[in-house]
Amino acid sequence: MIQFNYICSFFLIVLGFYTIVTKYNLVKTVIGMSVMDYGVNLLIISIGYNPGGTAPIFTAGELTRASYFVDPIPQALTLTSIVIGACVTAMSMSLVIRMHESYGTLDTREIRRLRG
Amino acid sequence: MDFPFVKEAVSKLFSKPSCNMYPFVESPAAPNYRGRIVFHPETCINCNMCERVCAGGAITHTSVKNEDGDDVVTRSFDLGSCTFCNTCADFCTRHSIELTTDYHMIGIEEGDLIVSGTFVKKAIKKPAPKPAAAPAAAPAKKEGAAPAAPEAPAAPAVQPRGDGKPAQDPSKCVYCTICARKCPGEALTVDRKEKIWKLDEDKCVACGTCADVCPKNAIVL
Amino acid sequence: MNFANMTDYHHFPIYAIMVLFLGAFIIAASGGKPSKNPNNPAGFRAWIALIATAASLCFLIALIRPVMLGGEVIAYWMGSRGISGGYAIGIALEVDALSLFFALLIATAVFVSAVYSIRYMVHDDCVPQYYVLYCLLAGGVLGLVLSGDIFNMFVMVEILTFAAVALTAFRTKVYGALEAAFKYLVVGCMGSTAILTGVIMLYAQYHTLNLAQLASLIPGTMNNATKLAFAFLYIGFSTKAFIVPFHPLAADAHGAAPASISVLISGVLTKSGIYGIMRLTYFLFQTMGLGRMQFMLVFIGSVSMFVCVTMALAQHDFKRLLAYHSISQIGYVLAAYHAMNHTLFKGLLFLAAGAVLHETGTTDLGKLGGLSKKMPHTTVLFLIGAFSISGVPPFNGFASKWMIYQASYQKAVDTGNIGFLLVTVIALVTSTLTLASFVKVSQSVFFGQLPKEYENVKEVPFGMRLAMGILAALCVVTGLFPKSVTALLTEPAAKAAANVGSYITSMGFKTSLPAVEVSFVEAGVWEPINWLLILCIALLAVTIVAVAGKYDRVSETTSENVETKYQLFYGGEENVYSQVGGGDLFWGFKHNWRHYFDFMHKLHSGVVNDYALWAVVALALAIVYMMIAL
Amino acid sequence: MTASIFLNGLQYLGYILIFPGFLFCFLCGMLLTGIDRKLVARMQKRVGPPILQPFYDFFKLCGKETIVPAAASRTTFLMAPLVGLAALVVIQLFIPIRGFSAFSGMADIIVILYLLLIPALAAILGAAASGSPYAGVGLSREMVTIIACELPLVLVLLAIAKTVGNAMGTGLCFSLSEIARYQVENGSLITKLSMIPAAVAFAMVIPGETGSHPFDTAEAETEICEGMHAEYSGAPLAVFKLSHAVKVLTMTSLFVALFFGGVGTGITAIDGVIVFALCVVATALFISFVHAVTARLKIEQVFKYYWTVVSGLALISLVLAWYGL
Amino acid sequence: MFKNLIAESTAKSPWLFHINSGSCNGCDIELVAVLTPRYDVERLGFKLAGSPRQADIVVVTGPVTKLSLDRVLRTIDQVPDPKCVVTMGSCPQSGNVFKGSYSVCAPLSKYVHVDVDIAGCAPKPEAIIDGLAKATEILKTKRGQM
Repeated sequence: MIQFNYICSFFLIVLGFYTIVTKYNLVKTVIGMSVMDYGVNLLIISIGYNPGGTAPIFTAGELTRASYFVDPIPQALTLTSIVIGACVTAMSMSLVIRMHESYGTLDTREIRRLRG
Repeated sequence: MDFPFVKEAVSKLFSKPSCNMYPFVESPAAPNYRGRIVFHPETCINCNMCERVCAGGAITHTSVKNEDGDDVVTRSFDLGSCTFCNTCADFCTRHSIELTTDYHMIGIEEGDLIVSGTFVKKAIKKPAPKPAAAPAAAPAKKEGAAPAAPEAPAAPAVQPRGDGKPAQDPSKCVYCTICARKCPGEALTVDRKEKIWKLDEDKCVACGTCADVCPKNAIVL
Repeated sequence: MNFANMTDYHHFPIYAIMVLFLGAFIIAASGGKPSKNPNNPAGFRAWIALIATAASLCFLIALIRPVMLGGEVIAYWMGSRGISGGYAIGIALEVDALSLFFALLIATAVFVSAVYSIRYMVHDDCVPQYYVLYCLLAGGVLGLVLSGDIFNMFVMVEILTFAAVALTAFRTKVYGALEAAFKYLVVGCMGSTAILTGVIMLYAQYHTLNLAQLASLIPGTMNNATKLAFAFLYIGFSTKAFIVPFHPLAADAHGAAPASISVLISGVLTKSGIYGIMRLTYFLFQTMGLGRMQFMLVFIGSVSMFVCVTMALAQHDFKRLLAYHSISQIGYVLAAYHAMNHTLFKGLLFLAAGAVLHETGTTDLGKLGGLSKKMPHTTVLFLIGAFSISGVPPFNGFASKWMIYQASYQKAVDTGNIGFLLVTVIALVTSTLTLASFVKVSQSVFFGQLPKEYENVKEVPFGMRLAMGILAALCVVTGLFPKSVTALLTEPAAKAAANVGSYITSMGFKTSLPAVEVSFVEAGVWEPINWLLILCIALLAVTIVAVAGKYDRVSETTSENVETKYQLFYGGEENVYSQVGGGDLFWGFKHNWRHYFDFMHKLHSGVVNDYALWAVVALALAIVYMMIAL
Repeated sequence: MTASIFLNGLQYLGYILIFPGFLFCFLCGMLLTGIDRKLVARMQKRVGPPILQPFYDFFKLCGKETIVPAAASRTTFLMAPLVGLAALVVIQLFIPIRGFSAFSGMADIIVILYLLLIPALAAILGAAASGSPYAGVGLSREMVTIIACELPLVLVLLAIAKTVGNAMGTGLCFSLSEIARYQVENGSLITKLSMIPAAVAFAMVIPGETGSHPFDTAEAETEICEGMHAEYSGAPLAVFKLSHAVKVLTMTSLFVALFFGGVGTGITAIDGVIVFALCVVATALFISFVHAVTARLKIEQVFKYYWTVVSGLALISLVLAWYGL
Repeated sequence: MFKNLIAESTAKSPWLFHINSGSCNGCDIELVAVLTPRYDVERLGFKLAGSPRQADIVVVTGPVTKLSLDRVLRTIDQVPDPKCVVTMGSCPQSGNVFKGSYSVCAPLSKYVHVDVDIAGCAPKPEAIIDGLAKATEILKTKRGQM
């Protein structure tokens, strides 16, 4: 059933892209970015998943050739990615708040002083 | 794109230039060209008609009394203010002004462009013993029909005054006021209603214009 | 490897990175209270940042001898955890000539910009925080280029994107700063996500994140997933390099950011993207068919060159114009090794723009003018930068562009591919257009009439001039000694880029890739020193004659009205302000291209959704190209 | 040893100052402009100025007062003409005269392409430094003219590089001295089919590069007061006039060197005369004649003309060269 | 010797700058006529310059209207030395038929030193050539004195 994970993550990423491209509200854009991030996180976690594997927590003595566990590296990567995603969301939300203060709107079609 | 001048340019390259090589070769002006003014002071009667008709205000005169009490008149033409329209020459009854074909009119020093002439205008004596110098000189200078006008129509009805100033023949005069309008010195006053013809002798310069213009030849000099 | 000695140069790469992060930490820990000194509101924190960047630069310079000249590849395993069972377990720094080349550029730009910042940022508040972000940005980029681990590259990309976005929005009062930062954040985030996706796809295939190991594993095991990964990585790094179609972000970000940060965005951030793309094409995916890939890069480069230079011609703002030029030059960088010169002259130009902004408070080309009388040094420095970027002979831009023309035409002839010929032509024409737009800038900003409100403008402080002077001197020197510079820096970097085998083996992995011999064939000749010598003799001769012949006969004036005499001639009018400049200076050119310009203007709509759409489309196209062509 | 270095130095100094350098440029350039002015006058059915007229103009201007406007940036304003002139003279040094080149092997055609920008750039900067709005308009037009000329010039030079490279078997040849040597050995390039459109295109570029009719929009004295030179007077203006003269010489001799490099006898002195005669012919045809038969174009027409007609010709030549014709 | 050369050259290459200070265009047409193939003053080295900075001889036509006076004087000031001011036609010398008008400031000689007056309304091209030749001589003298 791991394919379902891949399809889901693909769907999430595309949904994120779709939201960013088509929604003209800044908050929705930020949501789209988060959704896209979650899709990638799901993809990473799924890649490291081994059906039936245990958690990769061992002491040095327990680690043998026969140990069967999920790949720990993607989990570490996901952790990093989640942290980064949270930072990005926080940052973009703070920018959105400041933009709403100075532009008085959240419509991207009106926030286009820089163009050409 | 087309270049209509290609043929032109090539053919001109090998033909003689059409330049007027002026400073090296003299280049006479056209016969009727109106250039530098020549003034003949000896015929001038100081009627100032030229000054009145000059559009550019180029003609001026100064007069100084000499010891005999005569006026020494200097008439000057400022070429730098002249439009070379020839009106002064046209209006000059004595033909003292002439526009020549000379076009070399370059002023560097002050006065280079001033054409002037000086003549003596005899003071008017009340009982005039003889005609004024200027009208007398005129026929001698000008050989032609022009001076004939003042002399020919002298009618017996009224005697000439002898000092060159006009006298009216009331029998012929119709008080049309042409003479008054044409008088350069504004010496004549004519009233059509009252039938008055009056001459201010102090203003009259004895130019003869009135006699020239009179349609009825009612003025004698 | 012996790590007993702490001054062993093998430690230097990590020192170079850590010193910057440490600087960021100390500045952040010292609190945000501004100092009382009006000339340096950040107080000692500015000096910390300066020392950190200088130290980092010194560490990297010390590496020139072993890496550039000795040809060594430094492999540094964090915590001495190296390879176990044929797999890289630890996190590695790998410094070969290519990495060091970029690292040196970055460290130089960062150092110069730090020197500049001290006096430049006096008008701002929250300057201590500025230095925190500054050091983070510098450390992030340096970490990216020195890293030997692809996931670390991603982390560093995120750090630098984050710092760069924050710095872009740093002057929140500046027109459009928030907007620019947000656009950059959205598209940059999409790029980072693409990088992460690419990384994870590679990991899923090869179960390693080490660059060298990936390089040794990928050849021969090419499949669609690898191609997909490459497409994702390529798009991710091109958002960092701002190449077409991501150039509007660069224009926005450069225009809004403080000039010292524009230098970093242009000279450092874009280089990180370029570095990423180079690493990918030449290292990981070399066996995918280098020719096709090069063709794609060169194509994108040419499009970037031309589109951005024409966009620059239409700009009304000094910094936006420079931003578009920056990307236009990145096009050259993609096509060949133009990177070093790009960092130098672009940095110089942005610093000059910053100097103008610092003194006058605007960068609008239509409002400025005649500053050369008030700011002569800045003008000279700007002109050096402008000549360099337009490739006027004795300066460095010419040397590298000249190599580009030779190389691309040689390539066209060798491969018989007429596309490369087109590249040569586009590159040459673009260079003239670049010159045109810098003529526009010099006419609009530095020459012409001085507006009334700038009567009291002064020359910028010495610190800022010093920073510009360093870059200008480097521009001149690298232009005059192109062969030495090539031998010292560029050639090792180029060789290292092509020579994957030794990179892999020095990391302790096995590879079947043969060592590639890179040779530089020059079809033409160019000896700048001799040329300059002749020019100098000629100029000297002319000048002597001129001076002896009282060339400047000002003393002989006989006019009473000296004032009116030395006024400008306006058809006799009084001296009114009448400056010819601004965006429409090259009407004759733009009129013929008006449909193109109208189209481009509509295309660059400024709506963030459109830019995101471009990113998605670019990703889709990249995937399609990879699947079909490779 | 020291003596030979000294002599070598003296020889090079002589090159720079006398033969292909300053004195030669000064005399020949001025003479060419004089001939040009005379010929144009004759084609317009005028007598025209004496052939030595440019010399008179030059010396007269040298004796005039130099006015540096108060609004101008003094150093740039005064140095710009000198830099432009020096750069032009240096280009002249690189152009071979039938195999003889004072500084052979120091530059190739791409360098020449860029060096040709320097005099124009110097003029532009000087104009910008003068602060005059007329100069502003003039420099904008000059820049557009440069952009316009650049594309055909690039295409022509690439075609030459390919043609010579094909013939020499190296595939490519950028070096000027190599091109000259090839022509001396194998006859002029004009004899090749692919080079004929290139020569025509290059000839069309000459009036644009030298800023003569009908492409003199940048210096349109009747509309924008001499454009770039609006504020120049006295000796700096004289130097600009001289630069223009030298540029005529440079462009025509480059044309001769690139397309008629095989003409000559092998004796440098005689070849110099022959080359100069060819330069005169080129000037007469491409500058004087064109001047006489055309009227000034608008700047956007200049651009269009160069990027369509002339570039088209150059492109044909490049395609022909590509297929080895 | 060099000084001599410059003085000689000055006489052989005088460049004109033409100012129209409200002229009726009669004189302007004649001045242009002087440049046509018929008279071709270029054979004497004359040339119309586009900017006063390059001129030796300033030719003023027109009655120097009040609005143009300032401009004329400024332009004449901006001509580098040695220079020569030539008035052409009657208007700038006296005002001609416009004399006495509230809007006419002629003669020009009230404001600047005028070297040569060319009389005529409009002057014949030959007269212009004469006048310019005189102006050239004056230029040469001035050059010699500098």
